[in-house]
Amino acid sequence: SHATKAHAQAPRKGGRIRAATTSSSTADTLDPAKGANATDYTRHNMLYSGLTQLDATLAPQPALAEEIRNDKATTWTFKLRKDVKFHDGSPLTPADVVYSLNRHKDAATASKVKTVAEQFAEVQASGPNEVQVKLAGPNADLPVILAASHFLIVKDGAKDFGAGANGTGPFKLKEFKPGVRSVMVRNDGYWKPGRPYLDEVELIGIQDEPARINALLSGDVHMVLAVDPRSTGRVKSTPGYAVLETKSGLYTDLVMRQDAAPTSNPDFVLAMKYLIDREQAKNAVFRGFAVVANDQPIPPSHRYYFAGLPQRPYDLDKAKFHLQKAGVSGSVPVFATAAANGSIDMAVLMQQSAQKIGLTLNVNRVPADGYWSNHWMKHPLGFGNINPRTSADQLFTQFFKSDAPWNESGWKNEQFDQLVLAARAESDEAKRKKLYGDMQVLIHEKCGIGIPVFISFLDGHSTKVKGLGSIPVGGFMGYMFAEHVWLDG
Amino acid sequence: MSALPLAGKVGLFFVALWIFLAIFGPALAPHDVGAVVSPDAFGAFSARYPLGTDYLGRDMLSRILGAARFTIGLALVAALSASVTGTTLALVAATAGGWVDEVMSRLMDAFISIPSKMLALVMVAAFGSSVPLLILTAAMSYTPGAYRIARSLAVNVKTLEYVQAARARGERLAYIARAEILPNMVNPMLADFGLRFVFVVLLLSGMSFLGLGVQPPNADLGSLVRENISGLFEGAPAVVMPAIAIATLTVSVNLLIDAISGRSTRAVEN
Amino acid sequence: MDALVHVEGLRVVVRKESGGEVPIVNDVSFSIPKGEVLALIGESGSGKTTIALALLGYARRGCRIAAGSIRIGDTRVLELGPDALYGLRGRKVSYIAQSAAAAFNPMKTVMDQVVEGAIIHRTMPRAAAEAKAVGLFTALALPDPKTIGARYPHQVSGGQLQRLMAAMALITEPELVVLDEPTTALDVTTQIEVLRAFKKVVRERGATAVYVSHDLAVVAQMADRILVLSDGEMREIGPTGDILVRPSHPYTRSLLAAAAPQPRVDDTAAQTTPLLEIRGLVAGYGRVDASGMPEKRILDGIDLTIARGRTVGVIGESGCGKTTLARVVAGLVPAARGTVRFDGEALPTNLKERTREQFRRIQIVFQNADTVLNPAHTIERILARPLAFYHGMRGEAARKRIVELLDLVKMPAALAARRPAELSGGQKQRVNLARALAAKPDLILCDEVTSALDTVVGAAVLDLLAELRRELGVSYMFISHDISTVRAVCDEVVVLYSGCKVDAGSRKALAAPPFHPYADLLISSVPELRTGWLDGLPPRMAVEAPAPGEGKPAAGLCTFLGRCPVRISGICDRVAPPRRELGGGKEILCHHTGDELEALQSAQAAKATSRQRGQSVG
Amino acid sequence: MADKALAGRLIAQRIGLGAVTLLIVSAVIFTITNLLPGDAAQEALGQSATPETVAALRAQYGLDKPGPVRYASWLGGLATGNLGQSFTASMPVADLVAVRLPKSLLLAAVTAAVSVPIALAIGILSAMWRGGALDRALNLITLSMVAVPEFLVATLAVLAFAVKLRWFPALSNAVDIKDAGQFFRTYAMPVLTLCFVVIAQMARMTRAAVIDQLGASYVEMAVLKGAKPARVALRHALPNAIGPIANAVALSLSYLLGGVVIVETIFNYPGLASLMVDAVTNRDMPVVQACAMVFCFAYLLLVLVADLVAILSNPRLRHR
Ligand SMILES: Nc1ncnc2c1ncn2[C@@H]1O[C@H](COP(=O)(O)OP(=O)(O)OP(=O)(O)O)[C@@H](O)[C@H]1O
Ligand SMILES: Nc1ncnc2c1ncn2[C@@H]1O[C@H](COP(=O)(O)OP(=O)(O)OP(=O)(O)O)[C@@H](O)[C@H]1O
Ligand SMILES: [Mg+2]
Ligand SMILES: [Mg+2]
Repeated sequence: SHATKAHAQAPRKGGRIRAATTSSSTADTLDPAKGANATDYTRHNMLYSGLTQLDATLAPQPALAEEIRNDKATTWTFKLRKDVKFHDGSPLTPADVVYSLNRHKDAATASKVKTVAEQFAEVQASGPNEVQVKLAGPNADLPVILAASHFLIVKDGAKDFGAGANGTGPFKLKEFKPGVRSVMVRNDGYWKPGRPYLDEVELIGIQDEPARINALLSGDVHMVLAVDPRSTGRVKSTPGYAVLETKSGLYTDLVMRQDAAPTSNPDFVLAMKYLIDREQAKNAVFRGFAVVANDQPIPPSHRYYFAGLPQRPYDLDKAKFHLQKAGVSGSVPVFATAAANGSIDMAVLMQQSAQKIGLTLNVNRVPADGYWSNHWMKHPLGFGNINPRTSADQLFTQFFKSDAPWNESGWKNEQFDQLVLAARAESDEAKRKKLYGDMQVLIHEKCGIGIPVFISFLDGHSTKVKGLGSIPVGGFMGYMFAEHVWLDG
Repeated sequence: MSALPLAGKVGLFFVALWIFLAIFGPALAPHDVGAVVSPDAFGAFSARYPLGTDYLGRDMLSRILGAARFTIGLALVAALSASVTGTTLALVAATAGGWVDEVMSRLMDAFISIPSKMLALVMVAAFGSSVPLLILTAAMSYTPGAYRIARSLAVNVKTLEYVQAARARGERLAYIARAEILPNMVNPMLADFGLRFVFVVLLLSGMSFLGLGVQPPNADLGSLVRENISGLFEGAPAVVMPAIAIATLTVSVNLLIDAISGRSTRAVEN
Repeated sequence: MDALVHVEGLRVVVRKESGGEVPIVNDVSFSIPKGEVLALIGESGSGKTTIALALLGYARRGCRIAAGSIRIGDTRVLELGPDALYGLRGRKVSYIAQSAAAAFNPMKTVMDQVVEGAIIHRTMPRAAAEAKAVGLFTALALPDPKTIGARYPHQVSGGQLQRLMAAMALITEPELVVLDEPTTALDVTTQIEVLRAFKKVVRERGATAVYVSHDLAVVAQMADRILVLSDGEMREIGPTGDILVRPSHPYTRSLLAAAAPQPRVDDTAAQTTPLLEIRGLVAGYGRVDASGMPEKRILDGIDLTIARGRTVGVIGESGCGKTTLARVVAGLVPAARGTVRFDGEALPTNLKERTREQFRRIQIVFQNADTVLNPAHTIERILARPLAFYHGMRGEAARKRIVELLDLVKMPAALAARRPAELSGGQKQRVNLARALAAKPDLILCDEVTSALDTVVGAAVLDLLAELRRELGVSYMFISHDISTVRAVCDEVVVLYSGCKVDAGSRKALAAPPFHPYADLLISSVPELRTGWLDGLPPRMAVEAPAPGEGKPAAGLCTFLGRCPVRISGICDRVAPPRRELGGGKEILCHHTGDELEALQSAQAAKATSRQRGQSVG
Repeated sequence: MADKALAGRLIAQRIGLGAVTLLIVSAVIFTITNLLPGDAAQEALGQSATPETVAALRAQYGLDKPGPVRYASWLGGLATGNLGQSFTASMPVADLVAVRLPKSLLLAAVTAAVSVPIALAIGILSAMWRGGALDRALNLITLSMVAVPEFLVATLAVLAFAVKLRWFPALSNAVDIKDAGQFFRTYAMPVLTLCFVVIAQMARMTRAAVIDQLGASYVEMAVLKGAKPARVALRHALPNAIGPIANAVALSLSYLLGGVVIVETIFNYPGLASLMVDAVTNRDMPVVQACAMVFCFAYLLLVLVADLVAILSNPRLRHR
């Protein structure tokens, strides 16, 4: 049951690899709850294990929990795997799990998933190696949610993560220098028999993309995250190296605030949506490593994707029509940033199309630095960038529900809210899929979000690295490559 | 100008050329700077796209022509104001001397130690991003250097006897600074300005990168190099051409300056 | 013929900004037999230095040796390639520059620079060279010859530097030595020692030399033959005696005529209302302490009065504080004690409080003409400024006035377009004077205005000053170390010695004893315009000026103590000297009474003259 | 010894002034950073920030206190040699700096060791043959060197020497360096890049300073003594030009600590500059402050040394 297609030849034990992600700073952390970027996720997935784990289809698989039961999707019971040991040798106990889940609710933890954790009404040990989670409301997606790296299990009472990391993951921490590198060595006591294959993994961050590629092609590193689409040709054409594309639900979206002029005008929103040349975005900006999207956040690869929804075309006449109907003219500022992957280029492309229908879009490039706190969702017309969420429910709850903490466009729609709740409680797959379909239609038609394309993750790697596959949470096999891959002799 | 040495003539030619392009470039550009005209990125030299195409498939010639205006305009103004401010303050400090000198020098020292990135960010945050702001920031980050050099020159000249003579004549400090000291430090300051100009040209791209200044679809030459850097490996004109543009521009400016100040020094010597 | 040096039709030109070339030395030919000293004399700017440099195959920036041939021994200098030239300079021909102070590298010890020639030309190993240098130091009568080499130039007095430079030139035993005004920058007491030293070594080593000077009296002592130049043209050449006694060329006659300056004072114009009054002045440099006393005290208790339309001479050796005195009056150096009153009212000693009118009425003509003119400005601009500044004169009027001013100081209007670096030393000095005149001042502080000038131009300048004085009632503080000039132009003379006024009196008082012992030394050191005067002088005891920084005697005591030939041990080195009024406005600072001094000095004078009669027969 | 006393006085005086300058810098930096939008708490939570989480984190970092109070307490800490605690990396600032500073110093030192001699050589040579072909050539070369954007130089270097020739590693994290050879391979390219940036300015200043001296009359005298150009330049002009040259060098070198962000990012070199840039991004003010202090201090030190060199090299100033 594994994410890897290439399981032909037998895995080989041993070897050390060096992997480079996109960033590494003093903000690097060993605390799963604080995980902020690919580097953290990757590191955490090496050091800790979660109750569940996702596969290539983003379906949850049992991990530390060997058996999961639920009652109306509200009360969940996790039966813990026996004789799992922490790196310090102590056994995994329900107390650890209870602590690991509850700490997110404590503001002092500064957990990234505090809002998600709010729904844990009660978490307690319900037996020698059983943990019971009572939810505030039904949520069939809990196992998927718990697969997120933030919910990885730490030792009961663990607070100070500056000192070291004590997890149950495939690797033990050898060295951790924030902003420099982290080195992990194989955990022989890992609970997955035979895993991991590698002796040691060194994780570094290289901000500069060309530098990252050069590091790969000069043999300094075995794997790199986030290859610029324009560099793929170069990597592929170099013997001994390959690019791995992972189609995903990652998107950079045009945010049109519903609480500010002119974007609050439904016709203006439609005009903008028709103004997006998705094919061009896909080809010019992402060199084809993207999937045309349809102004709704569920990617075609997702199991709840609603294929019946007609694709919105690039249609200047319609755009012009709606623009005039909205009665907007003159110039409108649009905010883009390097922090939102591809937003600047997309903005420029839209600017071009807008010219054709007599609308001036002033592109404001603002610093990536501090973008999320200072610009995101603060301008009528701007860009956002949303990482793939493992569960549709999570995505809708966090970004589209009227009371969503990051309701990007400030969109309020009763019907949609009810659908979200309904779907969450629904454990019949077919019905559920239908409900999610309806939500996609609503967003597509009414929400102030324009999603041009779903962006693929591109990893570059030496062909010596075997066992790589795609888990569409992110690059590097959804940041979990370390326990799957091995080095070819 | 006839007396200019060859290097000076070459410099003059390119400077003139670039100024011409800065003024008329956009008018001459075959395409809109933002227009995606070709499906393939990093296109090579071709009849349709003389300087190839950039990472989005935009016409490089048009983009460089557009960028020339920004780079030259901004860098010139910024470097000039940096040098002029620096020199003026230095003259004030040197002629006034005493605590004025002390205070100013300390402030400048402090200024030098403030990271330009932080300065830039604060500027954007405080006043939003605009071209005048970009100039201001660039100027601010290069003024202390100019000040330091100018001051040491001025202090030396000040001790010379012809300055004493002027004081004995009852001249005002302002006149002494302007007429007696300045002319004898203008050559080194010119040379210094030349280098500052180079630095500013290069700084601009960094600033735009931070989101300060020239806004898309426009760009300055440095940013052109930066945004197309991944084309470097296929030797795309999109990287090479703007780089060459920067080189010719900055080098020629310095050659010209050297020639000019060289001439006046020779005049002073014999 | 067996001449060592042969110069034929030498022609040196300078490149103009406009492109063309003008000659600064034209068709000069002469030859020097071995062991002979040829003097080049001529007015400032006549091309002396240029010729001198040409002998080393060198032309200054902007100049070019256009034609002619120079042969030294069997080397044809002008045909040598660069490498051969390196071999010639400092080996076959060596050069002693006009200003030793500038010609020594401030960063290197004297010894390094003296032996450098020998090292460059590998004439001997360093150790040997240093030994030889010490020998030369002794021969040149330098104090503690063993150790002086370890000093840096700024630790050695001007006169000593000049002699060290001689050692530098002689270290490689060159066939020809070129001395360019080696004593012009020195004061007479020092000059004498330097001349003595030069003469001695030149004689002992039988060196062949070219001696550049504009001072006939000096030349008379040094040269076997004299070449007279003006405007870069040869006027005449001949044995020293002949030239001095029966000059054939009118220009030479004018030189001689001007050599013994005529008195230029008519007491008729003299009034007695004081214009400048200095009382108990104390001033100096460096940090001032709580009591306002400067770290480095230069002037001590100076009293001095200049009446309207009168000229007061200030004489004294280099470093005694003459310039400092002028700077105090000009307001450049604050007075620590005492008062300066100008035209009845107290003169603020710091610049800020002075009125523009006060500035205008007091003008200072600085000593170092070559550093006091802004190298970036043209002569025209330099002269235009005071016109505009004080008189608001601009445009055509100003231009006319500038031409007048240049004419007043005997300079062609054409020079107005040049920059200071394109002028000769003397020319700069005159521009410097012209700038002061532009202000139409009441009091001019002349700091060595004529010492860089040849007698003719010098005389002309003195006439000019006298004329201004007659017609406009201008007063002067006339600073100089050349007593003959001072005698010629001053009504009263003040003698400074290391910051103290040691002697003061009218011009007449300066003509005959009694003098303060130092004044006596000064006066008897003035070269006279006849051959053999130098040799006739009685050998003196320690007259060596202390190098800068060397200790003065304890406070209060006579500052001249160390060098005084007539000091009374037990008194002079114990008690501070009294200030004696000798009548006729004459006063001196000495323990000796006027009569004692008179006796001593007239006797000595008698001896000297008699000896010299006995000598200069035939 | 007179020079010792003089140097002593200068140093003492400079230390005083330096302290003042540092104070100014810290105050300015502090105010500036308060002007910066967003704070450590917001940056830490990024996209997932909600008002309450932010508030909680602020309290944790002590950002809820008013600015002056924080500055005061920071100063207090500084007085007791405590640089405070980093917000983002939950460890003492001192530790962070302690890791990076030596690396930065090393890089700067190596670069200086390489670039200064080259720059001086270029400057002196072109001064000796000023106006000549060599002078023009050198001038052109040095100019072209600065004219190429730093990141381009770096990337090209990596492309050529790391990717194509495989001589050097593309990265210079400079961790676990074992032998000299490895040291060389690690530093070769960063140093090369930095030389491109700093040489030009030093070379030109040197040239100017030396030419300035070549006009002096003691130089003319040396020529008349038969000294060859090389001797004239090196033995006579150069010693007199030391002062200005030292200052130029100091200015250029001061760039080598704070100004090398690009090189540090491209070669992944863990130095102070990138630490500071990160810190700014994360609004990790204690770290920013510390770095700024270090840079300012280094700068002042360099300038002081330059002035000392100028004084001690000059006999006039040495023995008064
Ligand atoms: N570098 C130069 N460029 C142009 N003209 C020069 C230069 N040097 C000297 N001159 C001119 O050449 C003439 C002769 O100069 P030189 O120095 O030989 O005179 P001098 O006889 O030595 O005068 P002084 O007695 O004042 O030293 C002067 O008129 C001077 O203006
Ligand atoms: N700016 C200064 N700072 C310190 N000392 C100085 C300064 N200027 C002159 N002196 C010293 O003051 C003393 C008198 O200098 P001053 O120039 O007045 O002598 P002078 O009589 O003019 O000598 P000369 O005849 O050589 O011009 C000298 O010992 C000199 O070294
Ligand atoms: Mg001369
Ligand atoms: Mg003087």
